[in-house]
Amino acid sequence: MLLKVSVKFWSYLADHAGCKKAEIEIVNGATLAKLHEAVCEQFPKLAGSKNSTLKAVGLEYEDDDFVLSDGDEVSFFPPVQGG
Amino acid sequence: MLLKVSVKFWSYLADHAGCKKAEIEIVNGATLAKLHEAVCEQFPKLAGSKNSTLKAVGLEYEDDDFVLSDGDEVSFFPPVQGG
Amino acid sequence: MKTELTISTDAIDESALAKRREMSGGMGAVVCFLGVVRGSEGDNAISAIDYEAFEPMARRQFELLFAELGQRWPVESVRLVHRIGVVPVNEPSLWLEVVAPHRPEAFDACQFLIDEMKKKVPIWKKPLPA
Amino acid sequence: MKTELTISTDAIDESALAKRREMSGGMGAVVCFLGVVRGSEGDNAISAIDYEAFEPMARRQFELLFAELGQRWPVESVRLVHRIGVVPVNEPSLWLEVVAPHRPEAFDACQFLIDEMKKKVPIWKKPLPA
Repeated sequence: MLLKVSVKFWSYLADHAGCKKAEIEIVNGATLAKLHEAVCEQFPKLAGSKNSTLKAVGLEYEDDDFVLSDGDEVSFFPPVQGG
Repeated sequence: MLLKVSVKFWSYLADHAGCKKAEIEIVNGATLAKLHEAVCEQFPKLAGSKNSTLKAVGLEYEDDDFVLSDGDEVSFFPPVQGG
Repeated sequence: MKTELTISTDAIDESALAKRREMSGGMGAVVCFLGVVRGSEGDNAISAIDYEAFEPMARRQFELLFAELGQRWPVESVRLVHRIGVVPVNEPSLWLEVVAPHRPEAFDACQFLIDEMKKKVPIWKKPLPA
Repeated sequence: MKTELTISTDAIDESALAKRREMSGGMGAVVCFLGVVRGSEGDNAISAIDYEAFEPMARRQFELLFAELGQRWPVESVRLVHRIGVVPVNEPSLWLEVVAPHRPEAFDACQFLIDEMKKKVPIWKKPLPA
């Protein structure tokens, strides 16, 4: 069985991905780390900034071991720079 | 020979002294410490706050070993409380 | 603790914000911070910074920081305005005010909020060349 | 470094002060502090504080502190207003602004100035009962 999640790219990650949002299908039980790997395979230019990429699900930061659910709205973004 | 100096009292030291300003005569070569003692003899109610009293000559803080000159304008005041 | 958060493309109106301040009789300290766009980024002259925000998450993260601040310090109010979109050089992108009983907690809380914001609130800068 | 010092019985006009701010393109941080008269001193309710200043010496001591501040931090401007005479509860007695390239020095310089002022500038408070 597959999960469907959406991934939004912010700031220069959108430039690197070439889009602002992608719909990704991934195996049931997949973690955020697993999703990140899958996304970097699909958008190879994102691999270079993989270690500095921050990840959120909905409006909350989540760790690599977060287990995804169907319909999750994931965001990938570079270090923040407000102020 | 005697020096003449003026001493101004600020904040509650003026209340304790009962006046805002005194003219004091003191021996030539006297230090600020010596003046402070003389002033406390003349205005005994100032003795209680002697240790916390700050002393300036003109617009500058000076130490107890400062040697006075004729005409010096000395100020005695309690710890400051601006802000 | 009262909080007020504004994320907007409008220019920051410092005087209007100051006039709307409310503080009770027990409050003795107000610390304000303005972050202003500088004329250069690294070695390059710029004309403005274009701020992008993931706004719902930015709001959520600000609210979490306000809650943490309110638990750590006896602050009466926090108001924060972050301008987004194109902010020209010499204009403020951030205005922040903390009202507290005494000076130390007002300064500490204000600096805490800026430090944490710069780690957690999803806003990004794109410098626009001069 | 530009400095501006006002010691006056007039109420502090924050908006007017903000409007007169000048800062060059290299400046990125403004920290303002307002010290406001609280409704109590110790356990006693008060209506106001009557501030007394030895004004020429206060000016001299502020100038010395400004000079020290300018040597320690790359600050572009410091403006300070101390209201004296009777300042009612909930009104500011002190307004202080530091403009600097970056945030850390702006906060450090501002706090330095307040700390040192409270040790060296000859101004005294007399609380007036409520």
